[in-house]
Amino acid sequence: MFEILSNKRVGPKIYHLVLSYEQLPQNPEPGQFFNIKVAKKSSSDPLLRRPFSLFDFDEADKKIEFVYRVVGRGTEILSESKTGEKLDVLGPLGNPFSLKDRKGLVHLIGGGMGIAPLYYLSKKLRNSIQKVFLGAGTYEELEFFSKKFKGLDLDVHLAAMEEKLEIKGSALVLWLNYLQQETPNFVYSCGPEKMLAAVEKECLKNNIGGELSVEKRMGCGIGVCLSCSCQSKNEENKNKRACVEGPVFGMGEVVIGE
Amino acid sequence: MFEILSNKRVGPKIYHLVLSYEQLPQNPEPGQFFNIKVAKKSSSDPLLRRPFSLFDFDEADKKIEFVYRVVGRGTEILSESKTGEKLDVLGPLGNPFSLKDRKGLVHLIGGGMGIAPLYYLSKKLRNSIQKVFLGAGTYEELEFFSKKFKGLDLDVHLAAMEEKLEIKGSALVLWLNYLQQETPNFVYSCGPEKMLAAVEKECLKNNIGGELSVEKRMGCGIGVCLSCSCQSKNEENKNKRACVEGPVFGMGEVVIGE
Amino acid sequence: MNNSRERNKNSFDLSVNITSDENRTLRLKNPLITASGTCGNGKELADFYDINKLGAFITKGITVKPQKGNQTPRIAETASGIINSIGLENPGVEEFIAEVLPEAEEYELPVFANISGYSEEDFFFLADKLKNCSELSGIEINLSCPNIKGGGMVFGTEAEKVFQITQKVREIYSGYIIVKLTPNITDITETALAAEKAGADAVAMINTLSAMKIDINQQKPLLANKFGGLSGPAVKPVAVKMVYQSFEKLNIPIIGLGGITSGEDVIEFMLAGASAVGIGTINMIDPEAGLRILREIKDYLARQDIKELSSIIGAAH
Amino acid sequence: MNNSRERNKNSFDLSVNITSDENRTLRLKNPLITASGTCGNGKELADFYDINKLGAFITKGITVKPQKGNQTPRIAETASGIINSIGLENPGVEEFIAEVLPEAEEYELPVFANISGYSEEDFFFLADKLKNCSELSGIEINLSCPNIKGGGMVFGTEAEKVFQITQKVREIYSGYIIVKLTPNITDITETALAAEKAGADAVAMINTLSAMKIDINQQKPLLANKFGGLSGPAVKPVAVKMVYQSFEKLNIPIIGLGGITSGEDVIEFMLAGASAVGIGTINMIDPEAGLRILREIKDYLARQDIKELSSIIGAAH
Ligand SMILES: Cc1cc2nc3c(=O)[nH]c(=O)nc-3n(C[C@H](O)[C@H](O)[C@H](O)COP(=O)(O)OP(=O)(O)OC[C@H]3O[C@@H](n4cnc5c(N)ncnc54)[C@H](O)[C@@H]3O)c2cc1C
Ligand SMILES: Cc1cc2nc3c(=O)[nH]c(=O)nc-3n(C[C@H](O)[C@H](O)[C@H](O)COP(=O)(O)OP(=O)(O)OC[C@H]3O[C@@H](n4cnc5c(N)ncnc54)[C@H](O)[C@@H]3O)c2cc1C
Ligand SMILES: Cc1cc2nc3c(=O)[nH]c(=O)nc-3n(C[C@H](O)[C@H](O)[C@H](O)COP(=O)(O)O)c2cc1C
Ligand SMILES: Cc1cc2nc3c(=O)[nH]c(=O)nc-3n(C[C@H](O)[C@H](O)[C@H](O)COP(=O)(O)O)c2cc1C
Ligand code: FES
Ligand code: FES
Repeated sequence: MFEILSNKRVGPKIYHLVLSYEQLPQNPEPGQFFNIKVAKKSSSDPLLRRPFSLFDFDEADKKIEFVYRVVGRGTEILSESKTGEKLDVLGPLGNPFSLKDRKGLVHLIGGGMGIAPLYYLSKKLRNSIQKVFLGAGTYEELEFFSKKFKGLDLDVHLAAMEEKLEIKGSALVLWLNYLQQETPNFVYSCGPEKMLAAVEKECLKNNIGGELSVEKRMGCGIGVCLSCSCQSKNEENKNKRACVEGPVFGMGEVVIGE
Repeated sequence: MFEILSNKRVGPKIYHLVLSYEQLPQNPEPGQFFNIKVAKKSSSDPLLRRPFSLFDFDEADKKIEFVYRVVGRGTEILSESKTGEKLDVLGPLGNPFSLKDRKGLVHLIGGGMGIAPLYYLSKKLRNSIQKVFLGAGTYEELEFFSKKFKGLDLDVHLAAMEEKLEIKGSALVLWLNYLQQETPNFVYSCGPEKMLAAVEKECLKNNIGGELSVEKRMGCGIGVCLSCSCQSKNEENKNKRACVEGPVFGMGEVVIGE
Repeated sequence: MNNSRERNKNSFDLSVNITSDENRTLRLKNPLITASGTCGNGKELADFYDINKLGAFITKGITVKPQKGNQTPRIAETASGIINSIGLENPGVEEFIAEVLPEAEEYELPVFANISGYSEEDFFFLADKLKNCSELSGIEINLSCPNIKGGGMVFGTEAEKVFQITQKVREIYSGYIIVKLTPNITDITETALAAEKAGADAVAMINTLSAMKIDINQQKPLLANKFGGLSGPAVKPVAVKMVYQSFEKLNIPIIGLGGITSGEDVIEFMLAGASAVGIGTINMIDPEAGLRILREIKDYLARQDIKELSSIIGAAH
Repeated sequence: MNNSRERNKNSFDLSVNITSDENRTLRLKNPLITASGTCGNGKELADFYDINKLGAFITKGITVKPQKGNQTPRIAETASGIINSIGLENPGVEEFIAEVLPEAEEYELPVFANISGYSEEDFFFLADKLKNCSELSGIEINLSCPNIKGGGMVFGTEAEKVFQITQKVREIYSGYIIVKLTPNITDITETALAAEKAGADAVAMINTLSAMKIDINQQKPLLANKFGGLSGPAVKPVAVKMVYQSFEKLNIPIIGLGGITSGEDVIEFMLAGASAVGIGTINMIDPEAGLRILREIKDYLARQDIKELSSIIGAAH
């Protein structure tokens, strides 16, 4: 069981959840996710766990952190959970971002809650020169993330759909602007499927390597149910499970956008 | 919404729940019950409310109190609820104990959690000489109740099935002993159906007036579903709803014991 | 902006037309209909709100003779659902006409009597008894009761029986007829079509799913009657599917029900093809549900910028 | 006392005999069988515990040809349940035999292949392919798939079809045969009896209930496939009832499933008449469920002072 250390609102409908754990099967890596049960032990509704990407991890203090947005009943119940409550959390799960020998210029592009998994990734990308592109509806939605990334002393660029920051528009458009000036060695991205599809297209076109973290509706998160199948792009008739072979896929690995 | 002021363990699996309210449709009377929703707002399980008898009521401080035992998942969830949480509570419901002109010697007989509704009744029975017979499995289960009743300066007699208090046995046996010495003017009783049936038989035989509070599985608690029907003893083919015409019935009013 | 939304709420048109035959036009001011057996006869809910705010009222099931109903326990809770085996407790049609209907007279909303039978003749007898009751806007034929003469099988599981009973009732009763169908069947569109062909004005689906719960400590069925009917949120996905499929085949309106607890659920049923909906189990848990659901429907319409609720009927097809 | 209880736990006999024909005796060390499609092919769960602790393993459904399955979303959550429309994604029987079965060889528990078909011939073809696979203790015929040749109706809804398919498979396949039945039917005892008569060794019930969910914001079905199958705690009361009723008519063992999440649920199914049980959806939520459920069964036996689990089969009748 994991204990809630804090569960604070950090933006419109956005919460920052900090949990302490006693033990984990293994240390989580950036891009992995945890599957959280929000129902009380004696309640069977909501039935499924809810997947959330690791936002931050602290081995010394035995803490894992998440940032989530309230979108439905599961996240609503989660947002009402209080410090001291116990949560049934399964993980770490899934295929993480690859980190080895990632040198040179790296672009991180996060849209909406897709920003969450990029933070711990950023922390780990010590050998790279990072440029971070973050987008959301409003600055309020970005504020918490922006501060965290800036706390890492990174080159952070912000875009919002409803107000002009660096630009008025999406993280994608912002990034595409930069792409005209510089070609990164590698791109990491997470966000809405349409954005991922566009990022992927651009990278494939320009021969930029990269990885995408996709969100699929999941039944189990552990590979048993095949709810999260993504069609493989290379191997005809082969599917890949977003929960095991993903959520992080290489560029061009699976069909993005359903 | 009602707010939990406290929810403390006061015996083995027994909890004392104190709620504050903003307004009630009317002041509750002894013997009435409230129907409490234990599931979170966005959860549909457990679906039904749980009925609990009023244990105590304080109009000045706007407090209502309950004592309940954890027997299944609903009461388990309730027992995990913390001070400050809000509860969806419906009531007061049901037909209360009658109080008017209750003079002379009154016996109160409570078995197990059937003791709960008798406390506020006792508080209200100012014009009577009260003798209170309480029974349960062990003294531990009675301790909280015993102290509360003794706090009213009443003549309290205790029996437990598993250890010798005044006797080793049930509240019923204890009461039957006293009945050989004195005949009360009126009897109030709540507890297991078998006990109620025996109390009723004795009262009818000896022409003692009285009232019983019965527990029936309830769907709605407001009279719409007919889950709680009790067969009327006098009117053939007539049923009475435990939630509206009861839970308090006169002696001989409905068939007790299913 | 919030203010203008608030103001707008009153300008939504929640009314639905459930007419299938010109001779029996019926428009409800909103799609909410009380589901039989879960709202008593209205009096009880009236303590909580003005039930005239609803679209229509359906009484609890009545039979030819008074019924004491089944032994208790009559109700068991299951995951997001309940199983009931009330056993049609009711005072019989005579007393219903003498005592209950006069109360219904005061309601300002259409009232339907839900009729149940243990033999085919029961339905005909009841239809005949009720045919001149002006308090009623119509009747709902509950075809989920066991056919005692027919060996205990439920009437509603055979399309032919549904057709025969409906047709005969149609001959006897000239008012609005709803045929309420059981979901315990391989293909509900067959019985639905049979009802339509026989002259029903609308079908209601679903009644409860046949179910049971066992008390593992006592090692016996929890309900005194062993079996009962499952209702509540647990059954909603089954009900929505049946409505959706029936909508593709039927021409008469469908009253959708099964597990509705919110305005969103009502919208789901209407998108699937329901012209009106029944609210059942939720009334037992949240007596003010009717009012809340109406509010939630308006919220949805405001959010989606829809003026006429009826425009969404079947829109998910 | 607690100590002696603890000690006693190991002395409980959890084994169940699901033999219906002397030529194919089968005793499981406990009644827990993985439900097809909810446990992958075992490897995944093996990360969480030693699946050899279970009574038996049933693979996910395999078909003649490889299947990519349906479009996503393939899963929707409902009240205490889920609707899935995976669409039988699987590598086809050839690859199953070449790749999956060799892994199953290492398991120390009986393994069954769950076979699905889109035509009757599919089942016969699969039975034939698998008949010499010594890794298998038997096969489970999934009769809940749509019969493409037969117009999309599910095979399992007609007793006659169930009889024909089972009988032919029985001729081809000499090992243990489980026939898995659909609950989307008026009377499941008819198809269960048909399977028995045709030579099935056991029936498994229930597969999922036909269901759907509509996305009210998008105003269209949430699942890409529109419809799917409902499973999880929501359906348990329906499943228990079907097992209970079938137990009164059948002579072969029943494998009960649908919504089991706890040892108590297993007991409920066994009291209703199941000789063994399938655990499905719960594995998706709680991968260690199998182990926990075994513990809970033992707790129950200790509480009730029962030595042999199999003594409670059908005890609620
Ligand atoms: C690998 C992965 C990582 C994620 N990480 C984050 C994160 O860090 N922060 C964050 O805010 N959100 C994240 N999400 C999305 C998050 O899981 C959903 O917002 C959440 O499950 C919604 O639950 P709900 O009960 O509030 O919504 P409901 O709509 O009530 O949920 C109903 C069902 O749909 C599923 N569902 C709904 N929306 C999504 C979605 N967008 N993606 C997947 N399943 C969904 C739910 O899990 C549930 O099974 C992640 C999703 C995945 C797959
Ligand atoms: C009018 C009335 C007053 C009551 N007052 C008290 C009280 O003051 N203190 C107290 O401890 N208990 C009281 N009870 C009993 C209490 O309602 C049940 O113990 C409680 O509902 C059990 O819920 P559960 O979810 O823990 O049990 P579960 O067994 O999980 O409940 C399943 C279903 O059965 C019903 N149920 C289970 N046991 C009972 C029971 N004994 N009586 C009625 N319904 C039951 C539940 O309400 C629920 O619908 C009262 C019951 C009634 C009818
Ligand atoms: C307690 C109870 C009593 C019911 N009685 C009747 C009845 O008399 N006649 C009838 O046609 N349906 C009856 N029903 C079925 C409901 O009207 C409705 O079809 C079913 O419960 C599904 O809707 P719900 O999930 O909203 O409750 C009853 C249901 C419940 C829960
Ligand atoms: C994701 C998923 C996939 C399934 N796949 C199959 C299958 O391939 N073959 C089959 O016979 N049943 C399949 N089923 C049905 C289950 O085996 C089981 O009968 C049903 O889910 C009811 O049990 P449960 O409520 O414990 O899950 C599947 C169920 C789920 C949830
Ligand atoms: S979510 Fe079950 S296999 Fe991926
Ligand atoms: S509990 Fe519904 S009528 Fe009494």
